[in-house]
Amino acid sequence: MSIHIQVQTDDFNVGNEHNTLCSNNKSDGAVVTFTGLVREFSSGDNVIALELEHYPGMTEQLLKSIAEQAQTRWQLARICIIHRVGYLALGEQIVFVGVTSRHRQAAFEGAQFIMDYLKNHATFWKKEHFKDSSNWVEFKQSDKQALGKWT
Amino acid sequence: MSIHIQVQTDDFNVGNEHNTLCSNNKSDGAVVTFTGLVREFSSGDNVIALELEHYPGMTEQLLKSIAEQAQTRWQLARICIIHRVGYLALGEQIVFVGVTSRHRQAAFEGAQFIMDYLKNHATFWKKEHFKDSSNWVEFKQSDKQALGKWT
Amino acid sequence: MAVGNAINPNDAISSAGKVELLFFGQLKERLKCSKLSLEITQPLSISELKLRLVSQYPHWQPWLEERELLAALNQTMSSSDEIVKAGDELAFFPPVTGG
Amino acid sequence: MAVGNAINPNDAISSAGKVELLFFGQLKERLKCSKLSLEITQPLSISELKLRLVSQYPHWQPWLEERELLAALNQTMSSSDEIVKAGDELAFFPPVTGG
Repeated sequence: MSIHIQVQTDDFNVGNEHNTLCSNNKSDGAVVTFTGLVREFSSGDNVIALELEHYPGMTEQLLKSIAEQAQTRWQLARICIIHRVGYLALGEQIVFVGVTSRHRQAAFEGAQFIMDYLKNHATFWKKEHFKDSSNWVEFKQSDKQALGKWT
Repeated sequence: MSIHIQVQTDDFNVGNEHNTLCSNNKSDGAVVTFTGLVREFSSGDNVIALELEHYPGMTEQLLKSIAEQAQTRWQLARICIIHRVGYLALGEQIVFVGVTSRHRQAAFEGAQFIMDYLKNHATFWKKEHFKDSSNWVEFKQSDKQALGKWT
Repeated sequence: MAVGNAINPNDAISSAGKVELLFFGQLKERLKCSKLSLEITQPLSISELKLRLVSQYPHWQPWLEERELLAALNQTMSSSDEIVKAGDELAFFPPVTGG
Repeated sequence: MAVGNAINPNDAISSAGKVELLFFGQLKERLKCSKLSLEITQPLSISELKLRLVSQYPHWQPWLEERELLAALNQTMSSSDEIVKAGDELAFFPPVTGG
Protein backbone atom coordinates (compact mmCIF):
# COMPACT_ATOMS: atom_id res chain seq x y z
CA MET A 1 0.00 0.00 0.00
CA SER A 2 1.30 3.43 -0.87
CA ILE A 3 0.13 6.99 -0.35
CA HIS A 4 1.56 9.94 -2.23
CA ILE A 5 0.62 13.44 -1.03
CA GLN A 6 1.82 16.64 -2.66
CA VAL A 7 0.87 20.29 -2.15
CA GLN A 8 2.60 22.40 -4.78
CA THR A 9 2.44 25.55 -6.88
CA ASP A 10 3.55 23.69 -10.03
CA ASP A 11 1.11 22.09 -12.41
CA PHE A 12 0.80 18.31 -12.57
CA ASN A 13 0.44 15.95 -15.52
CA VAL A 14 -2.51 13.57 -15.25
CA GLY A 15 -0.98 11.15 -17.74
CA ASN A 16 2.23 10.87 -15.70
CA GLU A 17 0.36 10.41 -12.42
CA HIS A 18 -1.81 7.76 -14.05
CA ASN A 19 1.28 5.92 -15.30
CA THR A 20 2.80 6.00 -11.82
CA LEU A 21 -0.38 4.54 -10.32
CA CYS A 22 -0.37 1.70 -12.86
CA SER A 23 3.33 0.84 -13.18
CA ASN A 24 4.67 -2.20 -11.35
CA ASN A 25 1.19 -2.79 -10.04
CA LYS A 26 0.41 -6.45 -10.69
CA SER A 27 -2.85 -6.80 -8.83
CA ASP A 28 -5.03 -3.72 -9.43
CA GLY A 29 -7.36 -3.78 -12.40
CA ALA A 30 -9.18 -0.53 -11.62
CA VAL A 31 -7.90 3.06 -11.61
CA VAL A 32 -10.17 6.02 -10.89
CA THR A 33 -9.02 9.62 -11.10
CA PHE A 34 -10.65 12.92 -10.25
CA THR A 35 -9.28 16.19 -11.57
CA GLY A 36 -10.62 19.58 -10.52
CA LEU A 37 -10.07 22.58 -12.76
CA VAL A 38 -10.60 26.32 -12.53
CA ARG A 39 -13.93 27.03 -14.17
CA GLU A 40 -16.57 29.74 -14.16
CA PHE A 41 -17.98 28.74 -10.81
CA SER A 42 -20.31 31.56 -9.90
CA SER A 43 -23.26 31.82 -12.20
CA GLY A 44 -23.23 35.09 -14.09
CA ASP A 45 -19.83 36.21 -12.88
CA ASN A 46 -16.70 35.66 -14.88
CA VAL A 47 -13.96 34.14 -12.79
CA ILE A 48 -10.61 34.82 -14.42
CA ALA A 49 -8.45 33.11 -11.81
CA LEU A 50 -8.34 31.47 -8.41
CA GLU A 51 -5.89 32.04 -5.62
CA LEU A 52 -5.33 29.20 -3.20
CA GLU A 53 -3.56 29.25 0.11
CA HIS A 54 -3.15 26.49 2.68
CA TYR A 55 -1.77 25.68 6.11
CA PRO A 56 1.62 24.11 5.34
CA GLY A 57 2.27 21.01 7.39
CA MET A 58 -1.27 20.58 8.64
CA THR A 59 -2.65 20.20 5.10
CA GLU A 60 -0.27 17.38 4.19
CA GLN A 61 -1.06 15.57 7.42
CA LEU A 62 -4.80 15.94 6.90
CA LEU A 63 -4.56 14.62 3.33
CA LYS A 64 -2.49 11.67 4.52
CA SER A 65 -5.03 10.97 7.23
CA ILE A 66 -7.91 11.11 4.71
CA ALA A 67 -6.04 8.68 2.43
CA GLU A 68 -5.38 6.32 5.35
CA GLN A 69 -9.04 6.39 6.33
CA ALA A 70 -9.96 5.52 2.74
CA GLN A 71 -7.54 2.56 2.87
CA THR A 72 -9.18 1.22 6.03
CA ARG A 73 -12.59 1.30 4.32
CA TRP A 74 -11.68 0.06 0.83
CA GLN A 75 -8.99 -2.08 -0.69
CA LEU A 76 -7.01 0.76 -2.27
CA ALA A 77 -3.43 -0.22 -2.97
CA ARG A 78 -2.26 3.18 -4.19
CA ILE A 79 -3.50 6.67 -3.52
CA CYS A 80 -2.14 9.87 -5.01
CA ILE A 81 -3.40 13.30 -3.92
CA ILE A 82 -1.95 16.44 -5.49
CA HIS A 83 -3.31 19.88 -4.65
CA ARG A 84 -2.01 23.12 -6.08
CA VAL A 85 -1.77 26.44 -4.29
CA GLY A 86 -1.04 29.96 -5.52
CA TYR A 87 -2.53 31.83 -8.45
CA LEU A 88 -4.37 29.61 -10.94
CA ALA A 89 -5.86 30.93 -14.17
CA LEU A 90 -9.09 29.80 -15.80
CA GLY A 91 -8.64 26.31 -17.20
CA GLU A 92 -5.76 25.34 -14.94
CA GLN A 93 -5.75 22.17 -12.89
CA ILE A 94 -6.31 22.50 -9.12
CA VAL A 95 -6.51 19.04 -7.63
CA PHE A 96 -5.84 15.44 -8.62
CA VAL A 97 -6.97 12.33 -6.76
CA GLY A 98 -6.05 8.94 -8.18
CA VAL A 99 -6.63 5.54 -6.62
CA THR A 100 -6.06 1.94 -7.67
CA SER A 101 -7.94 -1.13 -6.52
CA ARG A 102 -8.71 -4.71 -7.43
CA HIS A 103 -12.36 -3.70 -7.56
CA ARG A 104 -14.11 -1.11 -9.67
CA GLN A 105 -16.63 -0.09 -7.01
CA ALA A 106 -13.92 0.32 -4.36
CA ALA A 107 -11.90 2.54 -6.68
CA PHE A 108 -14.90 4.77 -7.46
CA GLU A 109 -16.03 5.01 -3.85
CA GLY A 110 -12.54 5.52 -2.47
CA ALA A 111 -11.80 8.40 -4.85
CA GLN A 112 -15.17 10.02 -4.15
CA PHE A 113 -14.70 9.65 -0.38
CA ILE A 114 -11.29 11.31 -0.57
CA MET A 115 -12.65 14.26 -2.55
CA ASP A 116 -15.64 14.67 -0.22
CA TYR A 117 -13.38 14.69 2.86
CA LEU A 118 -10.78 16.89 1.21
CA LYS A 119 -13.47 19.48 0.41
CA ASN A 120 -14.66 19.47 4.02
CA HIS A 121 -11.45 19.05 6.01
CA ALA A 122 -8.29 19.92 4.12
CA THR A 123 -6.93 23.34 5.10
CA PHE A 124 -7.15 25.17 1.79
CA TRP A 125 -8.78 28.53 1.18
CA LYS A 126 -9.82 29.72 -2.23
CA LYS A 127 -10.25 33.25 -3.52
CA GLU A 128 -11.96 34.01 -6.80
CA HIS A 129 -10.58 36.79 -8.95
CA PHE A 130 -12.88 38.62 -11.32
CA LYS A 131 -12.04 41.33 -13.80
CA ASP A 132 -12.31 44.17 -11.30
CA SER A 133 -12.68 42.47 -7.93
CA SER A 134 -12.02 39.37 -5.89
CA ASN A 135 -13.68 37.51 -3.08
CA TRP A 136 -13.11 34.55 -0.84
CA VAL A 137 -15.16 31.49 -1.72
CA GLU A 138 -17.79 30.57 0.86
CA PHE A 139 -17.93 27.07 2.27
CA LYS A 140 -20.57 25.08 0.40
CA GLN A 141 -23.28 23.29 2.36
CA SER A 142 -23.52 20.80 -0.50
CA ASP A 143 -19.97 19.69 0.34
CA LYS A 144 -21.00 19.04 3.93
CA GLN A 145 -24.04 17.12 2.75
CA ALA A 146 -21.84 15.02 0.48
CA LEU A 147 -20.21 13.55 3.60
CA GLY A 148 -23.56 12.10 4.65
CA LYS A 149 -23.23 9.05 2.46
CA TRP A 150 -20.01 7.91 4.18
CA THR A 151 -21.38 7.78 7.72
CA MET B 1 -22.47 17.99 -25.26
CA SER B 2 -20.21 15.50 -26.95
CA ILE B 3 -19.85 11.74 -26.91
CA HIS B 4 -16.79 9.93 -28.19
CA ILE B 5 -17.01 6.15 -28.62
CA GLN B 6 -14.17 3.99 -29.84
CA VAL B 7 -13.68 0.21 -30.03
CA GLN B 8 -10.14 -0.53 -31.13
CA THR B 9 -7.26 -3.01 -30.95
CA ASP B 10 -4.71 -0.22 -30.38
CA ASP B 11 -3.75 0.98 -26.93
CA PHE B 12 -4.95 4.39 -25.71
CA ASN B 13 -3.15 7.11 -23.78
CA VAL B 14 -5.01 8.27 -20.67
CA GLY B 15 -3.10 11.57 -20.58
CA ASN B 16 -4.14 12.39 -24.15
CA GLU B 17 -7.76 11.45 -23.55
CA HIS B 18 -7.77 13.54 -20.38
CA ASN B 19 -6.39 16.52 -22.30
CA THR B 20 -9.07 16.15 -24.95
CA LEU B 21 -11.79 16.11 -22.28
CA CYS B 22 -10.41 19.30 -20.71
CA SER B 23 -9.37 21.36 -23.74
CA ASN B 24 -11.65 24.18 -24.91
CA ASN B 25 -14.01 23.28 -22.11
CA LYS B 26 -14.85 26.53 -20.36
CA SER B 27 -17.53 25.32 -17.99
CA ASP B 28 -16.60 21.95 -16.50
CA GLY B 29 -14.55 21.92 -13.31
CA ALA B 30 -14.72 18.17 -12.69
CA VAL B 31 -13.21 15.31 -14.67
CA VAL B 32 -13.53 11.67 -13.57
CA THR B 33 -11.83 8.80 -15.36
CA PHE B 34 -11.96 5.05 -14.97
CA THR B 35 -9.33 2.79 -16.49
CA GLY B 36 -9.56 -0.98 -16.45
CA LEU B 37 -6.39 -3.04 -16.83
CA VAL B 38 -5.55 -6.71 -17.32
CA ARG B 39 -4.77 -8.09 -13.86
CA GLU B 40 -4.62 -11.45 -12.16
CA PHE B 41 -8.37 -11.84 -11.87
CA SER B 42 -8.91 -15.40 -10.75
CA SER B 43 -7.55 -16.07 -7.33
CA GLY B 44 -4.74 -18.60 -7.47
CA ASP B 45 -4.55 -18.78 -11.22
CA ASN B 46 -2.04 -16.78 -13.18
CA VAL B 47 -3.67 -14.95 -16.02
CA ILE B 48 -1.05 -14.06 -18.61
CA ALA B 49 -3.37 -12.39 -21.10
CA LEU B 50 -6.95 -11.64 -22.07
CA GLU B 51 -8.59 -11.99 -25.42
CA LEU B 52 -11.56 -9.76 -26.14
CA GLU B 53 -14.04 -9.99 -28.95
CA HIS B 54 -17.14 -7.91 -29.62
CA TYR B 55 -20.12 -7.49 -31.92
CA PRO B 56 -18.98 -4.77 -34.32
CA GLY B 57 -21.66 -2.18 -34.92
CA MET B 58 -23.92 -3.25 -32.09
CA THR B 59 -21.25 -2.54 -29.46
CA GLU B 60 -20.67 1.03 -30.62
CA GLN B 61 -24.41 1.70 -30.67
CA LEU B 62 -24.86 0.25 -27.18
CA LEU B 63 -21.99 2.35 -25.80
CA LYS B 64 -23.46 5.46 -27.41
CA SER B 65 -26.85 4.64 -25.94
CA ILE B 66 -25.31 4.15 -22.44
CA ALA B 67 -23.54 7.51 -22.73
CA GLU B 68 -26.76 9.21 -23.85
CA GLN B 69 -28.64 7.72 -20.90
CA ALA B 70 -25.94 9.06 -18.56
CA GLN B 71 -26.34 12.51 -20.11
CA THR B 72 -30.09 12.48 -19.48
CA ARG B 73 -29.47 11.69 -15.79
CA TRP B 74 -26.47 13.92 -15.05
CA GLN B 75 -25.05 17.12 -16.45
CA LEU B 76 -22.14 15.52 -18.31
CA ALA B 77 -20.84 17.76 -21.06
CA ARG B 78 -18.30 15.32 -22.47
CA ILE B 79 -18.11 11.56 -22.40
CA CYS B 80 -15.33 9.43 -23.84
CA ILE B 81 -15.56 5.62 -23.90
CA ILE B 82 -12.71 3.57 -25.38
CA HIS B 83 -12.72 -0.22 -25.24
CA ARG B 84 -10.02 -2.42 -26.64
CA VAL B 85 -10.48 -5.80 -28.30
CA GLY B 86 -8.01 -8.48 -29.33
CA TYR B 87 -5.18 -10.03 -27.37
CA LEU B 88 -4.17 -8.03 -24.27
CA ALA B 89 -1.22 -8.98 -22.08
CA LEU B 90 -1.03 -8.64 -18.29
CA GLY B 91 -0.79 -4.97 -17.37
CA GLU B 92 -2.34 -3.65 -20.58
CA GLN B 93 -5.23 -1.22 -20.59
CA ILE B 94 -8.68 -2.56 -21.53
CA VAL B 95 -11.22 0.19 -21.08
CA PHE B 96 -11.30 3.94 -20.49
CA VAL B 97 -14.30 5.99 -19.42
CA GLY B 98 -13.85 9.72 -18.94
CA VAL B 99 -16.55 12.29 -18.21
CA THR B 100 -16.60 16.01 -17.50
CA SER B 101 -19.17 17.93 -15.51
CA ARG B 102 -19.74 21.17 -13.65
CA HIS B 103 -20.31 19.07 -10.55
CA ARG B 104 -18.03 16.60 -8.81
CA GLN B 105 -20.81 14.24 -7.74
CA ALA B 106 -22.32 14.15 -11.22
CA ALA B 107 -18.93 13.31 -12.73
CA PHE B 108 -18.33 10.47 -10.26
CA GLU B 109 -21.83 9.03 -10.59
CA GLY B 110 -21.93 9.41 -14.36
CA ALA B 111 -18.65 7.55 -14.84
CA GLN B 112 -19.68 4.80 -12.43
CA PHE B 113 -23.09 4.43 -14.12
CA ILE B 114 -21.43 4.08 -17.52
CA MET B 115 -19.04 1.38 -16.26
CA ASP B 116 -21.86 -0.52 -14.50
CA TYR B 117 -23.99 -0.49 -17.66
CA LEU B 118 -21.06 -1.28 -19.93
CA LYS B 119 -20.24 -4.36 -17.83
CA ASN B 120 -23.83 -5.58 -18.07
CA HIS B 121 -24.89 -4.60 -21.57
CA ALA B 122 -22.02 -3.90 -23.95
CA THR B 123 -21.42 -6.81 -26.35
CA PHE B 124 -17.89 -7.81 -25.36
CA TRP B 125 -16.69 -11.29 -24.46
CA LYS B 126 -13.52 -11.95 -22.57
CA LYS B 127 -11.30 -15.02 -22.55
CA GLU B 128 -8.58 -15.53 -19.97
CA HIS B 129 -5.33 -17.10 -21.09
CA PHE B 130 -3.23 -19.01 -18.57
CA LYS B 131 0.14 -20.63 -19.11
CA ASP B 132 -1.29 -23.93 -20.40
CA SER B 133 -4.96 -23.26 -20.87
CA SER B 134 -7.64 -20.67 -21.49
CA ASN B 135 -11.26 -20.15 -20.62
CA TRP B 136 -14.10 -17.78 -21.25
CA VAL B 137 -14.88 -15.46 -18.36
CA GLU B 138 -18.24 -16.06 -16.71
CA PHE B 139 -20.70 -13.23 -16.26
CA LYS B 140 -20.39 -11.85 -12.73
CA GLN B 141 -23.51 -11.53 -10.59
CA SER B 142 -21.80 -8.66 -8.75
CA ASP B 143 -21.93 -6.69 -11.99
CA LYS B 144 -25.66 -7.25 -12.23
CA GLN B 145 -26.09 -6.22 -8.61
CA ALA B 146 -24.10 -3.04 -9.27
CA LEU B 147 -26.94 -1.89 -11.52
CA GLY B 148 -29.30 -1.89 -8.54
CA LYS B 149 -28.23 1.51 -7.34
CA TRP B 150 -29.25 3.22 -10.59
CA THR B 151 -32.88 2.06 -10.64
CA MET C 1 -30.91 -1.08 -23.67
CA ALA C 2 -32.87 -0.01 -26.77
CA VAL C 3 -30.84 0.53 -29.89
CA GLY C 4 -32.21 1.50 -33.30
CA ASN C 5 -32.17 -1.07 -36.08
CA ALA C 6 -28.82 -1.05 -37.82
CA ILE C 7 -30.09 -3.01 -40.76
CA ASN C 8 -33.37 -2.22 -42.38
CA PRO C 9 -35.29 -5.43 -42.94
CA ASN C 10 -36.44 -5.68 -46.52
CA ASP C 11 -40.06 -4.85 -47.12
CA ALA C 12 -40.23 -8.38 -48.47
CA ILE C 13 -42.42 -8.78 -51.51
CA SER C 14 -41.59 -12.42 -51.21
CA SER C 15 -41.12 -13.48 -47.57
CA ALA C 16 -38.49 -16.02 -48.60
CA GLY C 17 -34.78 -15.20 -48.33
CA LYS C 18 -31.74 -15.36 -46.14
CA VAL C 19 -31.26 -14.59 -42.46
CA GLU C 20 -27.68 -13.73 -41.50
CA LEU C 21 -26.78 -15.54 -38.29
CA LEU C 22 -23.87 -14.49 -36.06
CA PHE C 23 -22.36 -16.30 -33.07
CA PHE C 24 -20.03 -14.79 -30.47
CA GLY C 25 -17.84 -15.72 -27.52
CA GLN C 26 -17.92 -19.17 -26.06
CA LEU C 27 -20.92 -20.07 -28.25
CA LYS C 28 -18.95 -19.36 -31.42
CA GLU C 29 -16.15 -21.62 -30.18
CA ARG C 30 -18.48 -24.45 -29.25
CA LEU C 31 -20.40 -24.32 -32.53
CA LYS C 32 -17.13 -23.83 -34.42
CA CYS C 33 -19.07 -21.27 -36.44
CA SER C 34 -19.05 -17.48 -36.38
CA LYS C 35 -21.58 -16.79 -39.12
CA LEU C 36 -24.10 -18.65 -41.21
CA SER C 37 -26.71 -17.74 -43.85
CA LEU C 38 -30.01 -19.48 -43.24
CA GLU C 39 -32.62 -19.73 -45.99
CA ILE C 40 -36.17 -19.17 -44.71
CA THR C 41 -39.41 -19.35 -46.64
CA GLN C 42 -41.56 -17.32 -44.26
CA PRO C 43 -41.17 -15.21 -41.09
CA LEU C 44 -40.63 -17.21 -37.90
CA SER C 45 -39.92 -16.54 -34.25
CA ILE C 46 -36.41 -16.66 -32.81
CA SER C 47 -37.29 -19.85 -30.90
CA GLU C 48 -38.70 -21.45 -34.06
CA LEU C 49 -35.50 -20.51 -35.87
CA LYS C 50 -33.46 -22.14 -33.08
CA LEU C 51 -35.45 -25.36 -33.59
CA ARG C 52 -34.68 -25.19 -37.31
CA LEU C 53 -30.98 -24.87 -36.51
CA VAL C 54 -31.11 -27.81 -34.08
CA SER C 55 -32.85 -30.02 -36.65
CA GLN C 56 -30.18 -29.08 -39.19
CA TYR C 57 -27.21 -29.33 -36.73
CA PRO C 58 -28.30 -31.73 -33.97
CA HIS C 59 -24.95 -31.46 -32.11
CA TRP C 60 -25.65 -27.73 -31.56
CA GLN C 61 -28.66 -28.51 -29.38
CA PRO C 62 -27.04 -28.25 -25.92
CA TRP C 63 -25.49 -24.85 -26.75
CA LEU C 64 -28.52 -23.34 -28.45
CA GLU C 65 -30.77 -24.46 -25.61
CA GLU C 66 -28.46 -22.92 -23.00
CA ARG C 67 -30.76 -21.05 -20.61
CA GLU C 68 -28.61 -17.91 -20.48
CA LEU C 69 -28.14 -17.59 -24.25
CA LEU C 70 -28.97 -14.09 -25.51
CA ALA C 71 -30.24 -13.03 -28.92
CA ALA C 72 -30.04 -9.73 -30.77
CA LEU C 73 -32.24 -9.15 -33.82
CA ASN C 74 -30.86 -6.47 -36.12
CA GLN C 75 -28.50 -5.46 -33.31
CA THR C 76 -31.27 -5.01 -30.75
CA MET C 77 -31.55 -7.32 -27.74
CA SER C 78 -34.60 -9.50 -28.40
CA SER C 79 -36.78 -12.06 -26.68
CA SER C 80 -37.33 -15.49 -28.19
CA ASP C 81 -40.84 -14.74 -29.44
CA GLU C 82 -39.76 -11.93 -31.74
CA ILE C 83 -40.22 -12.52 -35.44
CA VAL C 84 -37.33 -12.95 -37.84
CA LYS C 85 -37.79 -12.07 -41.49
CA ALA C 86 -35.70 -12.53 -44.60
CA GLY C 87 -32.90 -9.95 -44.69
CA ASP C 88 -32.61 -9.77 -40.90
CA GLU C 89 -29.39 -10.13 -38.93
CA LEU C 90 -29.75 -12.38 -35.89
CA ALA C 91 -26.96 -12.86 -33.36
CA PHE C 92 -26.69 -15.41 -30.54
CA PHE C 93 -24.23 -15.03 -27.66
CA PRO C 94 -23.59 -15.74 -23.98
CA PRO C 95 -23.93 -13.02 -21.29
CA VAL C 96 -21.48 -10.19 -21.95
CA THR C 97 -18.23 -9.87 -20.00
CA GLY C 98 -16.53 -6.69 -21.17
CA GLY C 99 -14.92 -3.85 -19.27
CA MET D 1 -10.06 14.39 11.39
CA ALA D 2 -7.44 13.55 14.03
CA VAL D 3 -3.90 14.47 13.19
CA GLY D 4 -0.89 13.91 15.45
CA ASN D 5 0.79 16.90 16.98
CA ALA D 6 3.28 18.36 14.58
CA ILE D 7 4.96 20.45 17.24
CA ASN D 8 5.79 19.05 20.62
CA PRO D 9 4.72 21.51 23.26
CA ASN D 10 7.57 22.20 25.64
CA ASP D 11 7.42 20.38 28.90
CA ALA D 12 7.36 23.83 30.40
CA ILE D 13 9.37 24.20 33.58
CA SER D 14 8.02 27.70 33.65
CA SER D 15 4.51 27.91 32.17
CA ALA D 16 5.28 31.35 30.74
CA GLY D 17 6.36 31.78 27.16
CA LYS D 18 5.18 32.37 23.62
CA VAL D 19 2.25 30.97 21.65
CA GLU D 20 2.67 31.13 17.88
CA LEU D 21 -0.57 32.33 16.30
CA LEU D 22 -1.39 31.81 12.62
CA PHE D 23 -4.28 33.25 10.59
CA PHE D 24 -5.45 32.03 7.20
CA GLY D 25 -7.79 32.91 4.37
CA GLN D 26 -10.30 35.71 4.68
CA LEU D 27 -9.47 36.07 8.39
CA LYS D 28 -5.83 36.80 7.60
CA GLU D 29 -6.91 39.49 5.15
CA ARG D 30 -9.36 41.09 7.56
CA LEU D 31 -6.89 41.12 10.43
CA LYS D 32 -4.11 42.20 8.09
CA CYS D 33 -1.99 39.69 9.99
CA SER D 34 -0.76 36.21 9.05
CA LYS D 35 1.22 35.40 12.20
CA LEU D 36 1.80 36.73 15.68
CA SER D 37 3.75 35.68 18.78
CA LEU D 38 1.68 36.04 21.93
CA GLU D 39 3.35 36.06 25.36
CA ILE D 40 1.38 34.07 27.95
CA THR D 41 2.14 33.63 31.64
CA GLN D 42 0.05 30.52 32.22
CA PRO D 43 -1.96 27.96 30.22
CA LEU D 44 -5.35 29.22 29.06
CA SER D 45 -8.21 27.97 26.92
CA ILE D 46 -8.58 28.90 23.25
CA SER D 47 -11.60 31.06 24.08
CA GLU D 48 -9.70 32.83 26.87
CA LEU D 49 -6.85 33.45 24.43
CA LYS D 50 -9.34 34.94 21.93
CA LEU D 51 -10.52 37.36 24.65
CA ARG D 52 -6.90 38.35 25.30
CA LEU D 53 -6.46 39.07 21.60
CA VAL D 54 -9.65 41.12 21.47
CA SER D 55 -8.59 43.20 24.49
CA GLN D 56 -5.23 43.81 22.79
CA TYR D 57 -6.68 44.42 19.27
CA PRO D 58 -10.28 45.62 19.79
CA HIS D 59 -10.93 46.04 16.05
CA TRP D 60 -10.38 42.27 15.61
CA GLN D 61 -13.44 41.49 17.71
CA PRO D 62 -16.03 40.98 14.91
CA TRP D 63 -13.71 38.58 13.04
CA LEU D 64 -12.52 36.59 16.04
CA GLU D 65 -16.08 36.18 17.31
CA GLU D 66 -17.28 34.93 13.91
CA ARG D 67 -19.44 31.93 14.72
CA GLU D 68 -17.91 29.73 12.01
CA LEU D 69 -14.29 30.47 12.88
CA LEU D 70 -12.20 27.31 13.31
CA ALA D 71 -9.14 26.69 15.44
CA ALA D 72 -6.30 24.19 15.17
CA LEU D 73 -3.99 23.66 18.14
CA ASN D 74 -0.66 22.20 17.12
CA GLN D 75 -2.18 21.39 13.71
CA THR D 76 -5.12 19.46 15.18
CA MET D 77 -8.68 20.78 14.87
CA SER D 78 -9.66 21.90 18.36
CA SER D 79 -12.68 23.11 20.29
CA SER D 80 -12.60 26.43 22.12
CA ASP D 81 -12.24 24.89 25.58
CA GLU D 82 -8.91 23.22 24.79
CA ILE D 83 -5.89 24.48 26.71
CA VAL D 84 -3.06 26.39 25.05
CA LYS D 85 0.40 26.27 26.63
CA ALA D 86 3.62 28.13 25.98
CA GLY D 87 5.34 26.71 22.90
CA ASP D 88 2.08 25.75 21.21
CA GLU D 89 1.08 26.67 17.66
CA LEU D 90 -2.51 27.91 17.37
CA ALA D 91 -4.16 28.68 14.05
CA PHE D 92 -7.48 30.43 13.36
CA PHE D 93 -9.24 30.22 10.02
CA PRO D 94 -12.63 30.21 8.27
CA PRO D 95 -14.24 26.99 6.97
CA VAL D 96 -12.03 25.39 4.34
CA THR D 97 -12.78 25.70 0.61
CA GLY D 98 -10.18 23.62 -1.20
CA GLY D 99 -10.49 21.08 -3.98
